[in-house]
Amino acid sequence: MQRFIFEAECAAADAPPTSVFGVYLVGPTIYSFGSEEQKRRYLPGIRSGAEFWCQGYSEPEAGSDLAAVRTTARKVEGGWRIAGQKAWTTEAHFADLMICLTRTNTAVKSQAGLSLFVLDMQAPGVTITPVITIDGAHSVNSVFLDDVFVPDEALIGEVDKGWTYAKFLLNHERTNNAQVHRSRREFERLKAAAALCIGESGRPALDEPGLRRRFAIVEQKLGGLEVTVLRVLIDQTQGREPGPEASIVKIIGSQLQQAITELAMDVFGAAAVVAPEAGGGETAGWTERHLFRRVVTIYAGANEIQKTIVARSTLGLR
Amino acid sequence: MQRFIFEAECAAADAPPTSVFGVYLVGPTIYSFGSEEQKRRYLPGIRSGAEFWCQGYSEPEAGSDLAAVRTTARKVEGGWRIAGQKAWTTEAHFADLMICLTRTNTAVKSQAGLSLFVLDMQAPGVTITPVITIDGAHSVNSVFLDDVFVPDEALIGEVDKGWTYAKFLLNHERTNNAQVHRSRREFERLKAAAALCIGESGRPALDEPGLRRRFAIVEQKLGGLEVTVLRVLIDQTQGREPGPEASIVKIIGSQLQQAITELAMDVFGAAAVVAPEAGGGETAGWTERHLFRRVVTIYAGANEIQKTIVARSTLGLR
Amino acid sequence: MMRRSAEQLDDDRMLRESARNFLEARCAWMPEPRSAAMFADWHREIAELGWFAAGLPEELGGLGADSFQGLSLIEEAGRVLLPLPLATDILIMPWLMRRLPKALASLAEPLAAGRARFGIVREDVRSGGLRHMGGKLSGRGHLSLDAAAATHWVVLAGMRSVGDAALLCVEAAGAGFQPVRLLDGRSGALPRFSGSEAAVVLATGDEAIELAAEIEDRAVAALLADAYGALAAGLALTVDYLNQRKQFGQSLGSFQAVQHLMADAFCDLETLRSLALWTATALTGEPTERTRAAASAKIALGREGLAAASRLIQVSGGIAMTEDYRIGHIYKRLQVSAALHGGTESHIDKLAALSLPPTGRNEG
Amino acid sequence: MMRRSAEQLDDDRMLRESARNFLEARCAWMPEPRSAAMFADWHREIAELGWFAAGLPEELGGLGADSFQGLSLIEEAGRVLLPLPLATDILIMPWLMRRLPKALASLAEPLAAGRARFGIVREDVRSGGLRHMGGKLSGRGHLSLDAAAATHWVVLAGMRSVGDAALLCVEAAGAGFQPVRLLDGRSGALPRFSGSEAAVVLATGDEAIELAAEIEDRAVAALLADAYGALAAGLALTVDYLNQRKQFGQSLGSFQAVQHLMADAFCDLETLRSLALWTATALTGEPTERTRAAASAKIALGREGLAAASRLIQVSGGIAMTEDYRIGHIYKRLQVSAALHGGTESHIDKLAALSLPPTGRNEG
Repeated sequence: MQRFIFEAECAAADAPPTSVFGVYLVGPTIYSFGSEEQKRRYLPGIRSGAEFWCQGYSEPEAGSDLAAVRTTARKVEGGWRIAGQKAWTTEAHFADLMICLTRTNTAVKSQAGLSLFVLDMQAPGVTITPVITIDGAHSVNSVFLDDVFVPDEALIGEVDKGWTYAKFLLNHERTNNAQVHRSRREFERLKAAAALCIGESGRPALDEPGLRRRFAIVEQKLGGLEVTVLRVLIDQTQGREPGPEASIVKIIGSQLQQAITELAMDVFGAAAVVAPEAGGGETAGWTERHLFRRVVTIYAGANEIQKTIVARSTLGLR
Repeated sequence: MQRFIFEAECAAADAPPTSVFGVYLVGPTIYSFGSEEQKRRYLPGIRSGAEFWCQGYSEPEAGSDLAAVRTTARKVEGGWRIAGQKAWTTEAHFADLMICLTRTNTAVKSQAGLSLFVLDMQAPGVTITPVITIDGAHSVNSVFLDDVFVPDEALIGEVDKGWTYAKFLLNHERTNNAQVHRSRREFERLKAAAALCIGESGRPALDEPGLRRRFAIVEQKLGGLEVTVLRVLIDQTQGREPGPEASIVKIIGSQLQQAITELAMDVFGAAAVVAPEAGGGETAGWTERHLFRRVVTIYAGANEIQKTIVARSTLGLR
Repeated sequence: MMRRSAEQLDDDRMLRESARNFLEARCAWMPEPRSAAMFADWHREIAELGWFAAGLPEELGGLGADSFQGLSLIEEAGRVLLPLPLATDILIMPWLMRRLPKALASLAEPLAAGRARFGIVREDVRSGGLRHMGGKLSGRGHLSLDAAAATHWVVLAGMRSVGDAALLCVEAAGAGFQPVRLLDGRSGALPRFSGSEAAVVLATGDEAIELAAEIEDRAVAALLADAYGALAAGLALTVDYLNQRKQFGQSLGSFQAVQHLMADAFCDLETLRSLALWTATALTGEPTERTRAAASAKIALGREGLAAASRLIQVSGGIAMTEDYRIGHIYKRLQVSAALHGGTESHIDKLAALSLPPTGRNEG
Repeated sequence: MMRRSAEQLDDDRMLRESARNFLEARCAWMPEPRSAAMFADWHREIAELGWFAAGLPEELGGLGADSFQGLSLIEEAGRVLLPLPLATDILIMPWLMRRLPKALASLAEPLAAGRARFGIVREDVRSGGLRHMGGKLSGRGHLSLDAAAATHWVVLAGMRSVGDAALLCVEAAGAGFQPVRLLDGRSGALPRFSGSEAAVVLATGDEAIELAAEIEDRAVAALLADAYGALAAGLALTVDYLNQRKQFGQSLGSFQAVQHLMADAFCDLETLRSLALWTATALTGEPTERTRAAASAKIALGREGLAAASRLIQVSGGIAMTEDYRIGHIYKRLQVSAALHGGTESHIDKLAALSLPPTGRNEG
């Protein structure tokens, strides 16, 4: 709840987003499952922002299906050797540490036999290759792990229990992925821009009836999502962990994030398809955001996966 | 192609729809698979409209899944005894004859082991029970078949080959189910009504910007469907049977049929939720059509089934 | 809603449970229409349960229950598709009596006892609106869900201008209406006034407009609670059906396409619920926020609500097309609700006007 | 299109196959941007293949090919996301030269040979439009896909009133523009006029308005052919990918949710195709029908087209988010096309005006 208000204020003030992986994902995992030593070592750096984290879950063959993780950790004297490839690793090129999901037991299949490690991005054997995304920008990477050594203390919780911890982390990610504050802020900025921007007919874009209607519908859906997120948070403050209903806010939130930039493209018209170095001004950032925004229905458990979870876990269909 | 023009003219003149099952479904089936004797006996009555047909495919446990048909035909001296229950039988209470899908081989499963018969609705053992639908009307029925005797000549084509014939019939039904002429006619009538009808704000409904936009989008989709149906018909005139692409016109056509009556509900507003005996006037018929219209995405192979067919057969996904 | 005390939450739960028990025992849904005698019995029993008294302030003999409790009763009634309109007597009149005690106090005890029943009459712009001039009321009212069975009408006249605005109370016995049967089997009325009706003026001018706006928003809140109840019950029914019914050798509920349609329906339902909760909270707040919430909720009823009901029909297949199955009736009830108190498109216009910045354009 | 002779159909097929062979051999899509020298080579080779001559009438040295053939070349170029704009030289100029032989005949041979290249400049109402007064052209043009590389510009000025309307031909060498890089990596231009450009008047008044309307509709037909080509190739690529790629132990293509998204994409694609075909047919027909077809098609590009591309991204997952994979580029190309020659919302307005009966309202 406090986080909801904190984020609402941050978004309204256009503060740069805090490091998502550290504060919202790694922090809670270490806090919940890490050793006392790990808490002492890592939590202060997360809180202060001194250490930057990335998330080593996805792999080329394991996107929404984490059970297919192939990166292995092999027990050696005093620690483990990690080998494999991580994909879609956001901000790996800025990160000091990775929370890394690996297979420690190749005998068992699927979810069992996975473990979580803390991995130093400066360690020998770590190679980061940039992946340029649809928006022409570099924020995600492939990370190659070539027999990277991690000490025994790098293991989080117990061996082969990584799936339990990862699921916990993914649930956190989903709630966070509703992105309701960012959407509200973006939407208010879009409204203000649309009131000034002249549409194709020569009227302000916000006077075009079709656009007005679409703005109103986004307003309605965003209003609904804001309350739904609050409902989830109230559940949390009453001591419950985010449950399957968190999947709804990810589905609706991601659709809404896309609806907002789609609307922006129609508000700005031709100006929005001119690449940034030439455009600038009111459309600055919208175009790239719009392109990259296609990812939100794919990552952190594609919406199709989320719907299956809702149907099976929440509704009990079988 | 001639049929396309014929139907366009019929719809434009508000002619009552011709008997769908006889002319478009049973006729082609008997023409293609029936014996010479069957053609002589039944085709003239279909052409003249002297005999009215119903379709006995669906059953309580076999809606979109015809392989689950349980009605059996048991070989007896000089013919067959048919026993079981047919569901969703449109106009059975007016029909002279039924084209009846039955299981003749209970040893094999699913599609194999089905046969098609012509069944006289006046025969002993036929009981028709009306089913009142969501619109409060009676057009569909349950038909109970209590050891109904049909002679050997009633079998269409070969024993246990009924699935092949039924599939042929369903393909015809799908093309027909695009209902593009009916949609065009309905839509033009709705436009005319909306130009006169006063909306909630006191302006003509057709001046409400939200409704104008929705009209334009239906116009665009309907225009697209008209051409798609023409494309399918051109394929047919070039000697090809309606193939899997016919599934698209059913999907799009059914969505459009629903979009038109949904639009009508918003055009007429409160007047449309007043039941017909009191309402009348411009809304007459729209409300019941709107309610019953929910069936078009369900019957003749639910749209979900159609999409699976498109994905597998047309696109080759596996 | 958002932050209720543990005690309040306990009260809420008990109220809801007793309402559900009563409704399921006495008013369980069935496809056949019920008799007028049955309606009268129900209304009497509901009055005895204290549903109409609950929201009245203590000085008028009530319990001072808040809107949440009233809305939860209405939601429960929605679950069984109760054909009896309760919203005005539960959610609107107790509040209006608190706002206008002088004019309405004498009707509080009859309301609580179920002897007085109220109906809301809005003006119908399509047929020229309602005018109150020189003490005479003339014109036609919009389709009203509760005017037919009411003893008193609360009439919203001339609300398009401050000079004409008048909120009135009219004895139904002296007023005329055309009874109509609604799409979902409920009864409605198209009121009309000839100038001879005895009308008590409750408020005029700005005050009338403010009260009318709140009446409309409360009516929307009630429609939403009703729709949510109906849909939530329908969703549960559908889950059971899908897990039972087999096709192609599997339960229907195991098909991914069916699961995703149901997930979509659930998202729709939760959006509806969230906006209903926001509206409920906003009833005690600042008028612009309240109306923005209500407009959002009403749009959700027309869009997400009808979409959810359509999806329930789609996944259920043929059975949902029959008059004997509950899902079709839920769809029809929502269709009626979507048309009452302003249609979806007009609420979209309203929300646009309330939430978009001005552009300096000239409105036609 | 609808009813072509067997001979025509054979011609069509051969033309399309040779175009596809050339484009796949020489201009196959790759993620890296190409050099200006490469563009010049391609343009020369395409001229040698006779693509620009094909549509010219025989008396101007052409083959008299019809719009269908031109559109099939543009569709094939769309399949490889050719970054070279061809539509004006293939589909618009040959037709315009036939319509205005006197003024334009001398440019026919240079067009056919690839020495003359044309760009369309529309006025940009947002920045005050284009005026042609006293022989001087002033104002700003809308974003143009082909003006940057053109030798000649066809300028549509003052088209909002008969008195101001002028269709002009301007030598690009003397005219200024701001070069811009487009979202999808192609180049564009924002033309501007200072009054000193040498402009030949091709038509004025009603004739200019009629010609401009047809130019716009032809430009839309070309955008649609391009979009259809791009999407059809993308759909085929995606089917292959989904059948190969495994998740949860099955091929992605075997999941019902994925199958249904692809079926939806296919429905979108076929709607786009049907409206593209209608527009192509209507190019030779009556102006109102032609513009109605083109408006419908343009709406389909912005709605069904972008929806289909989004669905292809969704089912492909992460890979489609990378710059190295073709599907994202298809999405970007369609996004650019949707913004050119009138956005989706303005075509919705246009289609409403063209297809709805009058109501006697006063337009603001």
